[in-house]
Amino acid sequence: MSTDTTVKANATPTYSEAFQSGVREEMTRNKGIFILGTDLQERGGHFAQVKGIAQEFGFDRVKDSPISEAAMVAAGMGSAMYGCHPIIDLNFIDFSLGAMDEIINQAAKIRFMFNKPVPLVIRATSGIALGGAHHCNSLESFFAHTAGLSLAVPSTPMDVKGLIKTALRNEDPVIFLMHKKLSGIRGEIKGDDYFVPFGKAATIKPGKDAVIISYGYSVVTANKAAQALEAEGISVEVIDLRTLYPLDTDAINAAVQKFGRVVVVDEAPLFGSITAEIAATATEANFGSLKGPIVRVGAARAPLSANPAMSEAAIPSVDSISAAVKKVMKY
Amino acid sequence: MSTDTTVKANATPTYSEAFQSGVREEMTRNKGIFILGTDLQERGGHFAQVKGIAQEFGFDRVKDSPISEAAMVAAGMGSAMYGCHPIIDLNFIDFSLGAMDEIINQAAKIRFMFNKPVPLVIRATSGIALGGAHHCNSLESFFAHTAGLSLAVPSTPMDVKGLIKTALRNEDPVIFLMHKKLSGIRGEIKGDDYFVPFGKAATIKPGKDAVIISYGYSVVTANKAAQALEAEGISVEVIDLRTLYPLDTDAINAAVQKFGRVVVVDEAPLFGSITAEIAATATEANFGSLKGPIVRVGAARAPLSANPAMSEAAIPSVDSISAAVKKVMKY
Amino acid sequence: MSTLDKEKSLAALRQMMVIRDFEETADKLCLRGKVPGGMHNSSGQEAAAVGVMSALAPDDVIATTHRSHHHTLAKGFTPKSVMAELFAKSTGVSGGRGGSMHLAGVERGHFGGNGIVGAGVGIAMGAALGIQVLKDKKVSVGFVGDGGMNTGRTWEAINMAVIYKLPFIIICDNNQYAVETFVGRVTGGGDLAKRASGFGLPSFNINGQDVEEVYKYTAEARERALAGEGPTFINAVTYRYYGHNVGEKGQYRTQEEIAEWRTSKDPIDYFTGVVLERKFATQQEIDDMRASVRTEIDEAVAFAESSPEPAISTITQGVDSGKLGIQL
Amino acid sequence: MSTLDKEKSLAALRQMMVIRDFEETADKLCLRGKVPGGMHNSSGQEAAAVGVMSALAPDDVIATTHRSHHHTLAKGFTPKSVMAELFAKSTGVSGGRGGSMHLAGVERGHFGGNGIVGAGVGIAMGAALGIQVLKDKKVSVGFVGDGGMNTGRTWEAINMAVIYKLPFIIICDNNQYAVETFVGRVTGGGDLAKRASGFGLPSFNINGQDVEEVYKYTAEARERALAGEGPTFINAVTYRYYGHNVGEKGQYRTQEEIAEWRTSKDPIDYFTGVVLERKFATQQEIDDMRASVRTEIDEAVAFAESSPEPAISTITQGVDSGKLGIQL
Ligand SMILES: Cc1ncc(C[n+]2csc(CCOP(=O)(O)OP(=O)(O)O)c2C)c(N)n1
Ligand SMILES: Cc1ncc(C[n+]2csc(CCOP(=O)(O)OP(=O)(O)O)c2C)c(N)n1
Ligand SMILES: [Mg+2]
Ligand SMILES: [Mg+2]
Repeated sequence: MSTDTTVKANATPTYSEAFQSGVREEMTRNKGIFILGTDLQERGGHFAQVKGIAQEFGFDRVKDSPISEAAMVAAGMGSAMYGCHPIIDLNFIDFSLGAMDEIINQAAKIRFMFNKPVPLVIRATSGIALGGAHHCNSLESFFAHTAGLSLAVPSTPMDVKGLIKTALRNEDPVIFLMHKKLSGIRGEIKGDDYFVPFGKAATIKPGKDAVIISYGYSVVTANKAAQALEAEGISVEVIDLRTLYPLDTDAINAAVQKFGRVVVVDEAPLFGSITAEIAATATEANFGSLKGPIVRVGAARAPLSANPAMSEAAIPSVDSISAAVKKVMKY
Repeated sequence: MSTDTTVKANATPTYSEAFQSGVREEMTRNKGIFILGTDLQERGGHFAQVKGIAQEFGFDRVKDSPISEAAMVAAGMGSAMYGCHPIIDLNFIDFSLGAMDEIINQAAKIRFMFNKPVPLVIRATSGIALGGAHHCNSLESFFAHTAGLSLAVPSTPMDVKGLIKTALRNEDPVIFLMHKKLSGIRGEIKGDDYFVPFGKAATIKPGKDAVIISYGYSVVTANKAAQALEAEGISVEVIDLRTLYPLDTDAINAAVQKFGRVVVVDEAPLFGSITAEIAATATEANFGSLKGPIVRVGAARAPLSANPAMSEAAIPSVDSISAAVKKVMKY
Repeated sequence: MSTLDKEKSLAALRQMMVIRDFEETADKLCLRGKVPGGMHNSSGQEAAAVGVMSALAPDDVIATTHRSHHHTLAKGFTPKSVMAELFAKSTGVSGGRGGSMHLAGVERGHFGGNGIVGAGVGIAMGAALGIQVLKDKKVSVGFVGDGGMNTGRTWEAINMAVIYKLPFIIICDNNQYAVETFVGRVTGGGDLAKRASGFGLPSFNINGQDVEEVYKYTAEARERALAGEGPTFINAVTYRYYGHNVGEKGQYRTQEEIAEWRTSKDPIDYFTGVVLERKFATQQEIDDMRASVRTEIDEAVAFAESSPEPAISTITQGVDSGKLGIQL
Repeated sequence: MSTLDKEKSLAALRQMMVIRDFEETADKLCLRGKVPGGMHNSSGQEAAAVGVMSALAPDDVIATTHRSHHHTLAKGFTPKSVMAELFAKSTGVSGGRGGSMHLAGVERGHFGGNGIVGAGVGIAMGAALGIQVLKDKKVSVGFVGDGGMNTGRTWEAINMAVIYKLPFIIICDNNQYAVETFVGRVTGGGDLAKRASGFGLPSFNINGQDVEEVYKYTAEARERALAGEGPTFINAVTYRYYGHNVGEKGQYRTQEEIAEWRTSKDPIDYFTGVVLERKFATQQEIDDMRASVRTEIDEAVAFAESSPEPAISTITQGVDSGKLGIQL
C-alpha cells in the first residue's frame, strides 16, 4: 500500500503531505471515502495535497472534475447522503462562491430538515498571498455563521492531519481550509490513532501578561509578534483556535478571565470578521474580567491588490499585532 | 406618466408601493435604469414591488428573466459597467447564493481593481417568515463583510423610498433588502426630492434608560418590546440602522456613550451575525462608557423550520428582547 | 417494457387518482390556512410522476423540486405522512420541519424536494455517483421543471453525469410555465432534448400526459444506466391546472388553454380510457377505486389534523452532531 | 469579409508577433520573480485573439479570462501598459492592483480579465445588454476557455443572450486543456458548437490557428449582432505551447504533441506564409517587423521595470464612493 509519496509517522512532512497522510489512513479504513476535484489524479492538486493518492487507491477514488463547482459540491452532498464520505476539493476557497447554494442552503440544512447526516468534507486552500483579488477571499465568517457546518483552519502539519482525520469521522459537512502560505511548512505529525477534536483550541505559546487568539496563518504572525514582544519584556500567550465552528469557548473564556488583556487576530476584512463574534461573545460572557476592551486586528476593508506591498500592507503584520498587544497592556 | 398604480407623495402606500414610487421617480429621471428579474412584467414581482412599472416604462426597461441568478447579476454588472444603472431583482435573497461569485468576487471588486464604479442595485426580499429553510436565510453578514458593497435594510415605507432613490444615485453596488413581513405595512412617504442617505441611522423611539440597536423587521419587534417596557417603567430608545454598510458608527457611539446599556438585535443566527460587529466595535470604541457588556439577541443556530411555532421560537421575540433590556438594566 | 401489465396499470391509475385528490384537497386546506407557507399544486402532472416511478425499483433514488407532492406520493409515501408534512406536523415525512417543499425520506431513496430551482438535479446526480462508488445496482432520478432548465447548475450536473457515466436519469417535469413565464419566452433554442443531447446523452421529448410513454422511456433509461451506459434526459411535456402557488391566478395564460388541457389531455381520463379499453377494470371498479381514494385522502387529512406539532424544544436539535463533533 | 486586406494582414501579423514576443519575454521575467503571482502564457493562441479583434471596432467591448495578455494586446493596449500591470506597477492598465489576471481598461471597452473561470462571459453578456438598453451600435465579446465551457454560468449567459437577442459573441479560446485536463475528458458530448447550438444560436467550430478564419467568423457574427439577430458562439480550436501557469510542466501531454502544433500549426508561421504568398510583404520586411517588435517589447520591459510601485497609502482607496455614499 505504501508508495514513495507516503509520509511516515514521526517524519517531518509538509502541511500538504500531512493532509495526504491523514487522508490515506482514513481511505484505507473507509471504502466510502473518495476525492473529487480538478486536476487531482496526475497533478495531485494545485498544492500537491493529494499527490500519489490516485495511484495508490485507484482512479475510482480520486476523480478529476470538470470546472463545475456547483456540481462538485452537489456530487459530494448527494453521494454523502447515499452513504459515501466524499472529500470535495475546491482548489481555492474563492471558487466556493460558485457553489454557495449547495454549501449554505443545501448541505448545511439537510440534517436538520431530513434527519439525515451529510458526511462531506469540502477542502480548499485559503488565505491571503499573491494572486490578486479573486484568489484572496477570506470567507471564514460566511461558513462559521452557517448552522450545520463545521469549519477547520489548521496551522500546523500535526493539526492538518489530526483535523482531517476527525473530519473524515464526522457525520456532518466540514469546511476544511488550508492556508496558502502554510503549504510548504514542515512539522511533526502523529500516527494512525491521533485525532484533533473539533472545538479544542491549542496553546501555541504560553504567556503571562496578555493573550492573542487567532487561527490559520495569523497564528504564525502572532507568534512572531509574541516572540518579539518577549524581548521587550511582554509575555504573550498565543492561542490557535484550530476550528472556528465549533469554537472553543471554554478556552476563550478561560484566557479572557486569566489575562483580561485580549487581542483577536485574523486576516479577513475586520468589518464583520469572525473575530467580531469572538470578541463580542467573550466580552458578554467575561465583562468583569476584562481590564479593557478586546482589541481586534484584521484586514483593511478592501479587495486584495496584485501588488505584493499593497497586499501585505492590507493585512495584519508583526507590527500591527504588537501594537495591539501594547494597547491592551496599557489598560 | 402617472397611472393607477402610481402612488402619490403623502399618501400612505405600502412598503412595496413605496419602493415602486422611488423607482418610478428615478426611472423617469435616468434612462439608464432598468429592472431585470423573474416574473416582473405582468405579475410585477412576487411582492408587487414593481407592479405596473413595465406597463408605464415599457418592456425594454422591465425585463423578465430566465431562472438564472448568476446571469442576472452578471447582466447587471456588465450593463452597469457599460453605463446603465440596473436593478437586479433576485426575488428572495436566498437565491443570491446562486450568484455569490458575481456579487462578492466580481461586482464588489471591480471598482477597486479597474477604477470603474459599478452602479448596480440588487433588490431582494429577505427575512424570516413562513416558507421553510431555503427561503429564510439571513445573509446580511455576508454582504456587510464584503468590501465594495453597501447594504440597505429599510423598515418603513418612507425609508424604502428614500433609500432606493439614494441607491439609484449611488455609484457602487447596493444590496437592497426588503423584509417579507414588512411588504404590506403602510406609512407615509415623501416626494421626489427626499433621499435617505446611506450610513444614517434613525431614532424610531426616544428613550432615557437603555438603547436597542436594530434593523429590518426586528425594529418592529424591538419597538413593541420598548412599548411594553415603558409600561413597566423602563424607557428604551430604539435605533434603526437603515443601512448596515455604511454603518452609522457615529450614532452607535453616541448611543452607547449616552446610555451605557445597549442591546443589539437582529434575526440572523447569533453566531457571526452582523450584531457581533456592532457590539465588538462599539465596545472597543466606548468601553469606558459601558455600564456592562452589550447584549446581543439573535436567532438560534439552526435552519428555519416550516413549522410556524418552531420558526417563531427560533428568532427574537418581544419577550426575548425585553429580557435582554432587563438584563442591561441590572448593570 | 413498452406497456404496463394489468397490475401495474391499475396501480398507476390509482396512484394518479391519489395525487389528484390529494392535491385538490390540500389546495382547499391551504386556502383555509392549514398549509403554512403555501404549496405548489401538481394537478395535471400526475402521469409524469407515476410513469417514472412505475419504472423504478423501490430503492432507486429520487430528488426533486418545490413541486413534489406527486413525486413523493408516487414514490410510495403515504398520503397521511405527506399531508402531515404539509401541515408541518411531527408525523410528516420530514417531521414537520420541511413543509410542502421539503418532502423527503432519505433512507427510502427520497433525497428531498427543494426550495431552490434546479438543486434537486445536483443532489440526485451526487446520489448516482454514490451508487457508482459503492458499486450498487440502482439508479438515481433527478426532477427539474422547465424553469430549472435555465439554471447553470442543471447543466453542470448533466455534464458531470455524462463524463462519469453515472446511473442517472434527469426528468424535466415540463409544465410549460415557471411561475408566470412561458417556457418559450426564456428557453433559447426551444427544444430541450436537443439542448441536452449537445451534452452527449440520449435525450427525448415525450408526452408527459401518457403514463405509459413516461414509463417506457424511463424503463429504457434505467436499463441503460444499470448497464453502465450513463445518463438519459427525458423532457416530459405536461401541464399544471392550478396557479404556481395556491391561490394564484394571473393573466399569463388563457382559460381556454387550461380548459383544453383539462378536457382533452388529462392524464387520468386518458389512462382510465386505456384501462377500460384493455378491460383491466370495469367502470364500476374504477368508480370504487376513486371512492377508496377519496376515503384515503379524507383519512390523511384527519391524520394530519390530529397529529401533534413538533416540540418547540427541538428547534436546535439535529443541526449537527454536537459541539465537539463525533466521539473518537 | 472573408480575407484581410494588405494593411489589416500586416497589422494582424505584427500583432501576433507582439503577443508571442511579449509572452516569451514575460515568461522568463516571471521565472525571475518579476511577475508577482505568476502568469498564464498564451503563446500559440495568437491567431484566435488577433482574428477576433481584427473584426471588431475599437469601442466594441470585450471581457475575458485569467489567460488574457493576448486579448489585451490585440485589443490595442500597449505592451508597456500591459507589462507594467504584470509587474503590478502603478503605470499598468489596472494601476498595479489587478495583475496578470486582471488586465482591463473599461473606458476603452476592455471589461477585464478574470480570476474566475467563466465569469468574463457573464460580464460581456451584461455589457451587450447595456449596449441594447442604451441603443448603441456595438457588440460585446466574451472569451472563455474550453474548461470554462463546463461551468454553469457560461450557459446561463448564453441562454440569456439568446432570448434577449443581445449583440454578443462568445469565443471559446479552446486550447484543449484546462490546467492539466484534456477537454475530451470532461466535456460531455465533445462537440462544443453542437452543445451551444442546442441553446439556439449560430455556433461554429473553427480553426483557431488561422487568423483569417477567426476574423471571418467573428466579422459575420458581428454583422448579425448589429442587425439585431442576436449572439453567436465560436469555438476556436488552438493550442498553448507552455504550461498552464509559468514554470509548470506536467505529464499530461507528450512533447511530440507540443512539437507537432509548434511546427505544423503555428499561427504566426502560417500567416507569415500567407503574407509572403500574397506579396503583402517581403521576407526582409517581415524580418524588420520582427526586429521592431523585439525593440518594442524591450522597451516595455524597461518601462515596467522603471515604473513606480503604487502608493501603499492607496490600499483602501477606490473601494467605494465613501461612507455616506454619494452627495445628494
Ligand atoms: C434558484 C431559484 N430561483 C428562483 C426561485 C423562485 N421560484 C420558485 S419556483 C419557480 C418557478 C419554477 O419553474 P419550473 O422549474 O418550471 O417548475 P414548476 O413550478 O413549473 O414546477 C421560481 C422562479 C427559486 N425557488 N430558486
Ligand atoms: C471557478 C473557477 N474554478 C477553478 C479555477 C482554477 N483554474 C484557473 S484556470 C483553470 C483552467 C481553465 O481552463 P480553460 O478554461 O480551458 O482556460 P485556459 O487556462 O486553458 O486558458 C482552472 C481550473 C478558477 N480560476 N475558477
Ligand atoms: Mg414549470
Ligand atoms: Mg483551456
